Amino acid sequence: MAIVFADTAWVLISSALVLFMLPGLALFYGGMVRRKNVLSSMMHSFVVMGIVAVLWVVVGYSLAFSEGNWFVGGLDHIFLWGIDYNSTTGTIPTYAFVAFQGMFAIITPALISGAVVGRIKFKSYIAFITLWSLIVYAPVCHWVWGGGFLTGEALDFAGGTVVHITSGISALAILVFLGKRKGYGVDVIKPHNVTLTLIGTGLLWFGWFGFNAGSALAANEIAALAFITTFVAPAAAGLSWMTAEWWGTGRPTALGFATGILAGLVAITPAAGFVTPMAALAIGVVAGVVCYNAVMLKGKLGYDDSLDVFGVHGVGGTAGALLTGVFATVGAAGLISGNSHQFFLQFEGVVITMVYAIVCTIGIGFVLDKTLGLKVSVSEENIGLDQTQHGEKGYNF
Amino acid sequence: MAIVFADTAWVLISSALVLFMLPGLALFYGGMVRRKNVLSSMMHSFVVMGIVAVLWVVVGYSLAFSEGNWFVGGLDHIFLWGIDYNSTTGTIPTYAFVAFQGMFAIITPALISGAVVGRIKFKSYIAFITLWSLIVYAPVCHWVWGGGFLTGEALDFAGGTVVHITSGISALAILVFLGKRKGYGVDVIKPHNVTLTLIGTGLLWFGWFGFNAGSALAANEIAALAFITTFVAPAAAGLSWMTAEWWGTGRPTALGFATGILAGLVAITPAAGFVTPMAALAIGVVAGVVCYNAVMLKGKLGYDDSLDVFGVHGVGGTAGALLTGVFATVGAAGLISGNSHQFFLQFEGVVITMVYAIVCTIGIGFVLDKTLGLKVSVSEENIGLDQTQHGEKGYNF
Amino acid sequence: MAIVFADTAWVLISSALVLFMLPGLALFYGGMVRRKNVLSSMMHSFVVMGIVAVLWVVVGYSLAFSEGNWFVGGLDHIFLWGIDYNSTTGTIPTYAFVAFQGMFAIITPALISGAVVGRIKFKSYIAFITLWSLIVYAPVCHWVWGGGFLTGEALDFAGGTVVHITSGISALAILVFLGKRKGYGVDVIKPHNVTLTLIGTGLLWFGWFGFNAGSALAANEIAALAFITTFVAPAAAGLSWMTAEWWGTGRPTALGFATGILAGLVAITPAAGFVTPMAALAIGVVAGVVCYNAVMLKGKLGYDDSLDVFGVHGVGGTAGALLTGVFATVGAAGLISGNSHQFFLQFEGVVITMVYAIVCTIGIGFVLDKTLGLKVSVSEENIGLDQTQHGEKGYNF
Amino acid sequence: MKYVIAIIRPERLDSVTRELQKVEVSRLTVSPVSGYGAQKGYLEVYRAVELEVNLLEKIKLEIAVNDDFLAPTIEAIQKGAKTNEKGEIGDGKIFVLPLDDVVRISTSETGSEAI
Amino acid sequence: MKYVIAIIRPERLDSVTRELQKVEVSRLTVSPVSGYGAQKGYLEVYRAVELEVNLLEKIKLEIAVNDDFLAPTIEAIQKGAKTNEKGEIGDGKIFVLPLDDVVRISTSETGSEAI
Amino acid sequence: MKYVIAIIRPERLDSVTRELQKVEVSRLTVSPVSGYGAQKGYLEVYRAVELEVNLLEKIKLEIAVNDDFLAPTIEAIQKGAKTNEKGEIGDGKIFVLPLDDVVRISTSETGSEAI
Ligand SMILES: Nc1ncnc2c1ncn2[C@@H]1O[C@H](COP(=O)(O)OP(=O)(O)O)[C@@H](O)[C@H]1O
Ligand SMILES: Nc1ncnc2c1ncn2[C@@H]1O[C@H](COP(=O)(O)OP(=O)(O)O)[C@@H](O)[C@H]1O
Ligand SMILES: Nc1ncnc2c1ncn2[C@@H]1O[C@H](COP(=O)(O)OP(=O)(O)O)[C@@H](O)[C@H]1O
Repeated sequence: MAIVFADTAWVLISSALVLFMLPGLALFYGGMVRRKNVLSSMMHSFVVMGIVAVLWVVVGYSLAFSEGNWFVGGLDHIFLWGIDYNSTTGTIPTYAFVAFQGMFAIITPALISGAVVGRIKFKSYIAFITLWSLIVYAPVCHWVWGGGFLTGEALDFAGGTVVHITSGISALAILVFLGKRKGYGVDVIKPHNVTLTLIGTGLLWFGWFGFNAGSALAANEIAALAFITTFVAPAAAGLSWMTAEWWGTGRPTALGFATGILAGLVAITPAAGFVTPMAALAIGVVAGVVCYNAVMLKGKLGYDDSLDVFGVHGVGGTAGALLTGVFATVGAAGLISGNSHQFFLQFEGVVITMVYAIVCTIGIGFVLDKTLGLKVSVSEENIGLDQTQHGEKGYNF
Repeated sequence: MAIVFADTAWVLISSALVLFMLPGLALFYGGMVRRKNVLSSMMHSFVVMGIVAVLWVVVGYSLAFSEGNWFVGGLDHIFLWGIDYNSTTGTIPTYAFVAFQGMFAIITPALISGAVVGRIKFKSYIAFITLWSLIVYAPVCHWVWGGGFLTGEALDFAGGTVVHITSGISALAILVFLGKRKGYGVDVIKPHNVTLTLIGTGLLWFGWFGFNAGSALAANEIAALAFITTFVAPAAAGLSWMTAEWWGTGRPTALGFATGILAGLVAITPAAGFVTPMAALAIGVVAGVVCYNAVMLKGKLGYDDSLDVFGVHGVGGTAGALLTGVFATVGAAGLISGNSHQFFLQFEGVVITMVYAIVCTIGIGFVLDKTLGLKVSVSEENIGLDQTQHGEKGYNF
Repeated sequence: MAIVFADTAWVLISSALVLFMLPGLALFYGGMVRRKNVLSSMMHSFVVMGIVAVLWVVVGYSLAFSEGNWFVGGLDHIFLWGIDYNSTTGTIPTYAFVAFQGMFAIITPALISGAVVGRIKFKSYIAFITLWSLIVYAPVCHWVWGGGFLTGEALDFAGGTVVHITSGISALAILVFLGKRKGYGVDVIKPHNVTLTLIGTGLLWFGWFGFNAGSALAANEIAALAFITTFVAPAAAGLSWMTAEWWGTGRPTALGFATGILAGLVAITPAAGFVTPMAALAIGVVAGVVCYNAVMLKGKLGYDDSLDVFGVHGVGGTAGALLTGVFATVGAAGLISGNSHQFFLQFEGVVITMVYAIVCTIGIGFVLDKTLGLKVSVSEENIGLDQTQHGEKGYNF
Repeated sequence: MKYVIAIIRPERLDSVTRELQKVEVSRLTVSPVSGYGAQKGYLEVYRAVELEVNLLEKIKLEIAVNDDFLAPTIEAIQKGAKTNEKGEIGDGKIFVLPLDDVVRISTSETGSEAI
Repeated sequence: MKYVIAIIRPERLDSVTRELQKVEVSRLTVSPVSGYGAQKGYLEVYRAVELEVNLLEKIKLEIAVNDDFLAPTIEAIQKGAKTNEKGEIGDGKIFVLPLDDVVRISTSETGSEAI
Repeated sequence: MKYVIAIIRPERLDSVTRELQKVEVSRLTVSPVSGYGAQKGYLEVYRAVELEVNLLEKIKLEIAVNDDFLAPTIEAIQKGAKTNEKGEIGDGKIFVLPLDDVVRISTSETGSEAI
């Protein structure tokens, strides 16, 4: 089939936008840690661009998207064998599709890094990302999008389940081995530079248009729909988080507003091309409030998901996946269209993914902890990971 | 009518680019304030993304673009009623058009914030933005682009009048109630981080390609024209501002060059798709010098338009609107094509918009000042708005 | 010929992306200098946007792309004469082509600035950029892309020779006159803010998709190929640089990883649309290691190419140009396709360009040194260029 | 010789140095600091966690002076640092510490010569 | 009167100020510093050049106190600054300097009144 | 015991600490400061407003030493901080303040032990 140039342009620019989310994430997270860990935290996002991009073209794409069984793809396309510049997927060159999907494979493990800042060994982080990409991401991606057993069942427009639930829940699971940062809950750990986090939020939202609207894989009316829902939901979520916080603490913080935007982006992701803008508004409002409360709860439960990966991506992703089952009206039918079965399918997708991700992450964590060791020493943690893991400092005179 | 995919792709990416101007603006302004107000200033741009995005889909779009009278649109499309993913506007999905126009509705009030940094109450700012969007922006947008009485009269390719004149003049008007920052004119108030302002300038220029070239609403030769004029004019304006400054003070500053670029972007906005690149060069040169002098003048007149919203957007926007009436040759005829009537129409458009914006802004300001109060206390101003309005600090150890 | 809308959209967004590389470069370089030179360094990138954009539409475009002789184009299109919004080049409006090519003309001299930070007079820098654009860039661009004697001989997909070799080698040549920074090799000169450099890297990679994939000048399968190679090569180069560094010093630095990405981007530039993704992987790996060693070598040779323009762009560009001659398989044939002649042509292109750029740069440098003077005084260097050349400081209380 | 440390408001820095120039004190060292004092700050909130803090931005001046310059220096700082005639909470403080010796690095001068 | 300078770990700042509040010392000046000390840092590498450095981030507190407040102040700092019961390398140091005079800028009060 | 404060050029920091190591002074505190001095700065311009300023970037070292270490410390700083043999304007200054007491937080050692 001949490619459609407009669709190609759209998917290519969308791919670039999704890759641009990585520096966005690096800033978002990097601003929230202490100065002594800023480069380490940013590197957690950057190095994934290196590792997973290479892994993806070597084997990941094949595991996720070549024909295989219900669980995982085959090895037909390792090293991108069998694909050349004339190959097409739908209306676009296959290379464009590989690149676009590769960006998703990159951002997903990078999201996890927010939970482990300030205490994970760099080499173990690299090992973790590598294993996690192959063992968790590639199969789940295959299930939902690549022809696996959830394809055509659970609705997931742009990765609520594949990206956000897997990363959010894995962030929680890996804490079994990493525990808390020293002084967590006693000393006060403040973001060293909130302006970085705000810039990061800007980059993330910008890039997310590629993430969601690009997932239409065509420059059509569904792309436009996904675009406008990705515009409305985070706006609403930012406001609802800010309102909750204003109400609760008397202070509408910039950090809170930014986190609310992110929660809205996460929640609209599975729904983007299936719901109306007004449903997106509702999803955004819910996501802001729910994630705010999830983050509040952390304080009480006492685990140290340092930058709230679970509270935002895990909870927001789950909320989004379920609400997709409620509000879907475009090209699918959810609860409000009287299709309660879809809601059940969504629920099923969430649970299966969560269980799989938890089990695998704990398995990977266990092996790495016994071999390389996951956590730095107390003294290294005190000094900071920039100096101890990378031999450099973020800021010099 | 069927949509054109290429136009859809172009308007969608342009919409994303325009939204990206908001973090750009946040950085541009945020770098110029003092450390104690950096988050407050950035939040002025960020929170508008939340408020106006929601307002726009709920009621603003309808007021601006649904059929109405000469003054304002009707309520046919509140909550985007009557629009679904199959609706089209020109050659693109209506949802894409709504989103694109929504970005303009967002950036316009955010521009005003540069005048009021360091002394406006956050809750009053929110109230101001909300009222101003509905009372000033939506009608003026309707006049010029939505079928109101200036549609087809005053030329305004991408918002010189609708965006920059309204915001620039309103920035001046609101100062009636906000007065000066404490110590203005006595103490020296320096930008706390010029690198942020430079990054912001980069984001703004980048996004402005979407703003201007996207306003062609098609990926055609007019888009290409608007693109190249948006490339040439700011370059020329940056140079002319820098030259004026070098001449005047002996120092070509980075901040000056950046502000010159912005002045050029503002001035080319109404003209972008109507003039040749060489006319854009001329417009840029004029804008740089004129805005430089306008900003110089402020010091003499003694008002505290803190970040020169009037000097850049008000003056630059006016210069651009009038020069559009001079240089228009593509799809319209200006003075140099012997059509002096167009110049008159431009003038008329500017004056009517200015008067309307001033009157409304003063009205809104008056009401808010009497109810919520607009200005923080002296002690809060001393301490800074980050701590007093948001309960946080930009930078922590 | 009628324009293709999708191609127009793609080239326009690509042009915006390439311009966005300038703030990226400003950050990349700005983060690596000391605080006292941060604005000066960033201005080196910013001011080029002003100067070269204007030069380009006035005369540069004509010199590079209008019909001329084997050496340089004519003056038919100065002031863009003979072009209007209906003109087309290939499948896109000529204005789009002019803008896209203008972005390349801008970034090339800006790259050089990394070698001269902290010691060049601002006015001399402006003069240098102006002359260099006209004397070096425009002719070489004409040779390779504009119908000159290398057109159709040396393969250069997106500017390995035209952009990176010219700038990289000129950076070295100009050091003949600028020498070392005070204290170089004795005092330790550390990057003042590595986070800026990382953000810059993110912007550069993002923009580079426009640079390389946009160079297809159409939204087709070659664009997709260039896109995916631009995705894979820098990832591989980042990893290979990091590995070399880890091996050599025991520390995988963030700065190193970022520089590796850049080296990969440079090296893939000439090859982007000619090679497979697997060849891109190989090119990336080689580029990372080779450039790492080139930068190491600098320390031993003792010249002060402050931010390693030669080590990254000169060496990386040369490696890329030669490897294109090895790996080209798409639309051209290299060594691995048994065409050793192409390798020779690549070699020839590199050598001729290098010699020409060196000679001209030394000539320009000589004249400027004798007239305006190139280097600031020792005392100005001590105080820093921000204060002495621009009368401002990056950071204020 | 005395080592004078003054904590002032950031925005008063220029007016303080102007006053100091007038009494011919033109060498000093400046740094940004944060201060707790009579002037109270505000509750801070990070990711839904409330913190009681009240750090405000201040500027710290350090000036080594010979004894006869001490009184004029203090007066000049006060004059420059006051927000208004009667002074306001948060205008800052001046601390005077004894200073045993000074060395000028470039010339190796010491003592009051070197100040 | 004494001028107390304490170098502590950044993350202990809040607990130190909490302890100081308890003994009614509520005025102080804070700044970020870098410290070399018994606690060692690490090799740094910039663009393939290795550097031997071991600067660590610390916080510096400056507190002017009247003599009778000296002992409680030091105690409070120690209490707040220790990482754990027995203390750890890198917990920091306290320096006590003599202080000749204090001036409160807004009121022109001097001496122990002004502290 | 003395409390030595030195203001040096940023780029000389490493050479100063190297010299200090040689005389076995390996504990110190560093912070970035801005200095006015004999070395003049330049006119600054912000948004078309000219300002007369001449703040230059410097580094401040603080080193508490026992009396017998004072002379070597000063010498080492001088040696490391000089731009060249004869020294240049702007190379910096060293201030020596009396120090009453030191406490090491982790161990509660005091006095010259604790330095
Ligand atoms: N005893 C003290 N020790 C150290 N710093 C102090 C002391 N008292 C005041 N300061 C510093 O001086 C600043 C101004 O003091 P503050 O009490 O707020 O106002 P006032 O100027 O009215 O005394 C404080 O923020 C703090 O940095
Ligand atoms: N003699 C000294 N002079 C100046 N600063 C010192 C001195 N000794 C220690 N410091 C500061 O105190 C910090 C903590 O001291 P360090 O020796 O690391 O641990 P400890 O708390 O076990 O003494 C150092 O990083 C340094 O900033
Ligand atoms: N009397 C002083 N009080 C405080 N700081 C001083 C004093 N004299 C010099 N300094 C600091 O030392 C730095 C270097 O001094 P400067 O006079 O420029 O050069 P020199 O090294 O030739 O004396 C100044 O920038 C300033 O920070």
